[in-house]
Amino acid sequence: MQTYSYYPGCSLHGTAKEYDHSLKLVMSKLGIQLHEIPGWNCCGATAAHSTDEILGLALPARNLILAAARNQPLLAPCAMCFNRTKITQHEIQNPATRKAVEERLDGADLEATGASRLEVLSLLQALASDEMRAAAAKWVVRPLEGLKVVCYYGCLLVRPAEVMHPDSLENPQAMDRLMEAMGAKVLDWPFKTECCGASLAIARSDVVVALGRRLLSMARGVGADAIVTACPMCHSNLDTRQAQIKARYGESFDLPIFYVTELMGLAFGFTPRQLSLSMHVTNATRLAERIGRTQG
Amino acid sequence: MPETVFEPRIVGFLCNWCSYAGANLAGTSRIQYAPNIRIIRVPCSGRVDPLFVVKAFQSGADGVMVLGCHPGDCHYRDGNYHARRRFALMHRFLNFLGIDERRLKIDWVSAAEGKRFAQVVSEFTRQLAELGPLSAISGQQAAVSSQPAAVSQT
Amino acid sequence: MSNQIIFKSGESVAGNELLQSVRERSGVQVEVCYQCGKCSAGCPAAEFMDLMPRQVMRAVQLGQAELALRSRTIWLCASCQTCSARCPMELDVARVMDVLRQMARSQRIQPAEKGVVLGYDLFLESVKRLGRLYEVGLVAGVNFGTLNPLANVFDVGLPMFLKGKLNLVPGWSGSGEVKRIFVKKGAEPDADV
Amino acid sequence: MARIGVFVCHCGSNIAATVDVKKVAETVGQLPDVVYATNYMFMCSEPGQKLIQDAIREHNLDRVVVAACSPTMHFRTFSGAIQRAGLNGYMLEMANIREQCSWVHPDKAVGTDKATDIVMMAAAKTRWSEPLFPREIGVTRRALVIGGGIAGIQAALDIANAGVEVVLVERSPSIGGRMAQLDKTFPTLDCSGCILTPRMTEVAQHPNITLYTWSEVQAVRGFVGNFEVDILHKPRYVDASLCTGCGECLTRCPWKKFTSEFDEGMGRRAAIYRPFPQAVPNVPVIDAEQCQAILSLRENPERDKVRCGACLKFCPRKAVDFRQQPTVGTEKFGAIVLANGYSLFDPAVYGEYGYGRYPDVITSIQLERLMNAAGPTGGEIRRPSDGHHPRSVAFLACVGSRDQRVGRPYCSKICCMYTAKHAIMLKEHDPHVQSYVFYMDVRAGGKGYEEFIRRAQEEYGTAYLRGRVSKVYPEGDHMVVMGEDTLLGMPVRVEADLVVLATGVQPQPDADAMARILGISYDGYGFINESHPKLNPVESNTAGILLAGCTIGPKDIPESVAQASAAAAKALGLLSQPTLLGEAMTSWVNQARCAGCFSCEAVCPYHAVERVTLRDGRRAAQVNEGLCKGCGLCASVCPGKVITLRGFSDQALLEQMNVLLLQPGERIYARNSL
Repeated sequence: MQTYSYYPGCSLHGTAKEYDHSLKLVMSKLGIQLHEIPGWNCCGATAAHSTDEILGLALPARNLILAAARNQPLLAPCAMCFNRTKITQHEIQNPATRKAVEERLDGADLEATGASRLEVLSLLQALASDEMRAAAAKWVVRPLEGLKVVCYYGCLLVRPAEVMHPDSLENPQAMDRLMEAMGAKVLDWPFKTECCGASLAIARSDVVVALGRRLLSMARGVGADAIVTACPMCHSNLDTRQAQIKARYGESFDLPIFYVTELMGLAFGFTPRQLSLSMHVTNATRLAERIGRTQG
Repeated sequence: MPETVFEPRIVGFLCNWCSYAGANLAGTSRIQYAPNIRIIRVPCSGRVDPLFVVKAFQSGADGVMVLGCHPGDCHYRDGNYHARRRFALMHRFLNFLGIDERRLKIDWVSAAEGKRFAQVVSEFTRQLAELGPLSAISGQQAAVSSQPAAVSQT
Repeated sequence: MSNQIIFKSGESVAGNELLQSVRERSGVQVEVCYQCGKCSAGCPAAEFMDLMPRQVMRAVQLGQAELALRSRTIWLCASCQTCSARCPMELDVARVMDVLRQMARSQRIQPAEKGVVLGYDLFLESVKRLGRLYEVGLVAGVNFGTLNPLANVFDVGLPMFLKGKLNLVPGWSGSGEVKRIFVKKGAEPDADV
Repeated sequence: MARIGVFVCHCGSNIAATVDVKKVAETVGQLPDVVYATNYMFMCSEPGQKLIQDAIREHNLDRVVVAACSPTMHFRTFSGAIQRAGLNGYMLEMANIREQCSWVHPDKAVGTDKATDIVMMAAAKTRWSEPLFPREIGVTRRALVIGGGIAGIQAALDIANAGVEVVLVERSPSIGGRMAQLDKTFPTLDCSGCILTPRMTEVAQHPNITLYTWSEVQAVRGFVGNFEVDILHKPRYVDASLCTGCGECLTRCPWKKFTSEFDEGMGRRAAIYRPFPQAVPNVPVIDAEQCQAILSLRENPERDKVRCGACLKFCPRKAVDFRQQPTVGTEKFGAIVLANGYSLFDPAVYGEYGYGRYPDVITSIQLERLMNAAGPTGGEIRRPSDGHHPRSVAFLACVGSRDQRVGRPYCSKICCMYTAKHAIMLKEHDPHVQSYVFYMDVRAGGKGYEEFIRRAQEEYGTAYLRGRVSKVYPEGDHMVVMGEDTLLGMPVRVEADLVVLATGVQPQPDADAMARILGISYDGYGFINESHPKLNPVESNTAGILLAGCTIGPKDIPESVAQASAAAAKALGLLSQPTLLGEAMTSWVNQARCAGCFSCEAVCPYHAVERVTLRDGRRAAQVNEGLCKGCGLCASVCPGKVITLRGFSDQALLEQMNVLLLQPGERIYARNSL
């Protein structure tokens, strides 16, 4: 049975609890065990690498060391955590950088501990392989028939390509294929990897609101009932900003934003309650229940 | 030991069609490089007899370069392939003579690679400076004279 | 800041200090940028910037430190890396922005986007103290710092709180270790504030 | 002892600036067998050459060393000079103290020191020089032209009009090449077909031209004046001798839905087709992969009745032959002109432009087909998605040009011009169209070119926006083009009904393979190297193989035509000689000492080594000097060292090392030569 070390990151313990919940349900269904790394810390996100390069690498490095202790692949469902952790592994290939980082960590050895080599997976990488997709498809009891979605990958899961290794930089397919396997109607749209401005979320909500609106109107434009994402930043930006967008531009979208695991959960037959869809700021339960009903 | 004052003496065999033209391009493009190399023009890297290389070391060269056309581009169809095979063996033979095989450099420089020529030469010079001078190996005479036949069977 | 650039006799443009140190710290050969503008064209935040990302690169090429480090642009960069991904010269523009932010901080330059910087500091402060992020503290901090106490509170914060997304009580604060990761460096991030 | 004369050139300041030429001459002058050494401002000049000739007579020199530029530059010059003074042309050595010394070593002390060594080595080499006499070889008075585009057509016509027999080989079903696909040509806007088709028919009817279309060059043997070429004739499945080109078959073929290569996917064709109406020859070809009759024969070659067969049924001359087989012919030529043209960059590489993902993003060559009156839309510009006439069109320049990321850092040269042409033509087609051109720089060097660009902007109101586009995406019924106006420093968003990608010029995908077949060298992209970029722009570095058109690099029609004529002239010059001088620096076997192991025979790339039986019955190797190209492989593998490569003998090469290396530290002139 597959076992992963699990790095939820701040979001999945806070603003993205529902991601955490749905993720765990889906994983247990797929027979994947998760071991949360004890005493993990924040990856530092944009704030860290914008302020001090080494700090931005040392924070994820500490988690890598903790995870390397039990030698299993590390699952980082938060796109930001995943991105920073992978970048860290990439940057410490350079001996000088590694040395600087190690000094910050009381001289911990990133090579010896295996931190530099530990396999790190995003949620999509963990679930979207052909085998996993096939396995997941077997558990579908309530196909998402008639649900029209667009998949939103955002920045962190694809860039930089030489580190994140997406199946495609401008038109990735991993999530699309996975959602199709869940029976959803996946629509093509041009903003799969456009930025939502998350890192400016608090200080410049005007920017975030503008970018969010651009994404939402395109999604609606192509006829989507909902947007699917695998990134807590993207999710909270799109999910929680719709009121601000309405206030600012007078456009109300009312477009539910789902985590990829939430839709998988629905397809697997979990109820909106079990998946704590009620935590969404933009009502997602209504649409979720409709899917249920169309199945009769 | 970068601060060494030792200036290695390098003999470079350059094929007329690619590498020699590449060296000329480095000149016309005014790309500077280490002056230590002395160039001997040959029609093809395949013309370079392993004997020459041994003689060069014997006469006190610190390093020898054989530069030819990139594989597939040989002006004489496949001369550079012969050279490549031959000098693969040559490296082993040098070790046997007690000569560090890094002192013999086989590389490909096309007529369009003036910049690359300069880089290859400077890099090789730097490396030899680190290896230091090659002490005379006249003691190996016997081995040397019996060598060409052995190596030429490519 | 005067509105002209003067190159003094004997001065080496390609050798200017800003360009050298940016290249050294980022490993990006800024001098080869040929100003095609593809970075700015695809930048999601470009319309809010004072300088186009391309112009920031230009400023670095010409050693115009003031222009680059005092710009809003470096702070409005969302690190989405679209620019780096598409640059025809394979230059990591986002990395340059990163380095410029770091330089601005270490040189104590008054950031053109106070809120963003304050956000970073409080974020890091939270991580430093608690090992993890404490959103409520962060939002409150930024709002009071930017003299805009109620920004995002009713339309975003409150709903999120009601949905149980915001923990009023900070979570795990286990790690002195994490604190030391900060302490180790010469100039602490919050020392700049 | 040899009597060597050494002549050190200043080359103005090119050498003298960083090499103490006087000192070099003095130093070398002290070598025992150097009887005369001097220096002069320009050795290659008339007085310079005279100086050498006088010295030869005065000091009766038997060997000459000219220390100046590269032998590839001036060996011929000085060789001629000493011949006029009565010496054999090969008693000359050039010491390359310019390209390989003065230009790369700014320090005068270092330069002088190295220059001295180089001259010493040259002097040492001449000691082993001997008079050489290149043998005469016959010339086959026929030319092969590879590629039936405008360059190949022009070269073939020029050669044929000079009364020389030409074979023109084209691998597609018709000649005409890229130019045949074009609608109009810049900057005159004359109709491409109207000026091309007469030339095409001229080729077809010319008594001196044999045209092989649907054929490919497979192998090339031999050398200048005497090439032997294998040409593959692919089965056309239509007997050209019977076909009248009536075109009945094209209309009768029931399978009409295949994408037309010639129309770049904008149009359809049948399984039996003719790339375009004015095709030359006007004989259709059957696409074997798509023809039911041929496929049925593949399943069962024995069957006597094929599937379908409509074309044959309705052919008035019964010219269709489903059972045709490929054939290979071997022919002899004296010279070859390579004009195999170029291919266009595949823009799908740019995910951000959505080519292949969005139907209304097309390439410039596709637009040419849409504009062409003989094209799939009859010259009506309708966008692929819904067939509407676009009112707003965005052009993206430098797609696959000047881009490190996609491995195409060079400028494709023609895109600026053809894009301006397209903007103008669009306006001509529909005065309501607004065109936008996203460019990085407008490169319009050429007669009437800049004026043409200005017209596009001033008379036709084309909006030029300086900046590279980052992304193209659909929104509603139009495309959005995201760029920056770098002149204003502002993001621009253009809503376009149609987006046209000006794709760059790149070598044919199999350019390198072709080059290997011909034994000529090519650059990192696959463009063929000229033997000298300035002074031999249409010669490859293999004698007798000439180049024309975009096989060398991006260029426009007038340039290609000019080059084709230049290549033709070079070919004619070569073919007009009754005989050619062969390679003088060839190998010879000292048969008295040859052990007959034939290692040499095994490595010779030209099969120039023959086995002979000597009078005493021993078997020995012998080199056929007509075939020998002087690579010296045989000499270096000969275990007994009994093979000598004239001009590059073991002694000559070793002697250079000796003067250089023996007695470390000491200057060579202190010791006697061997």
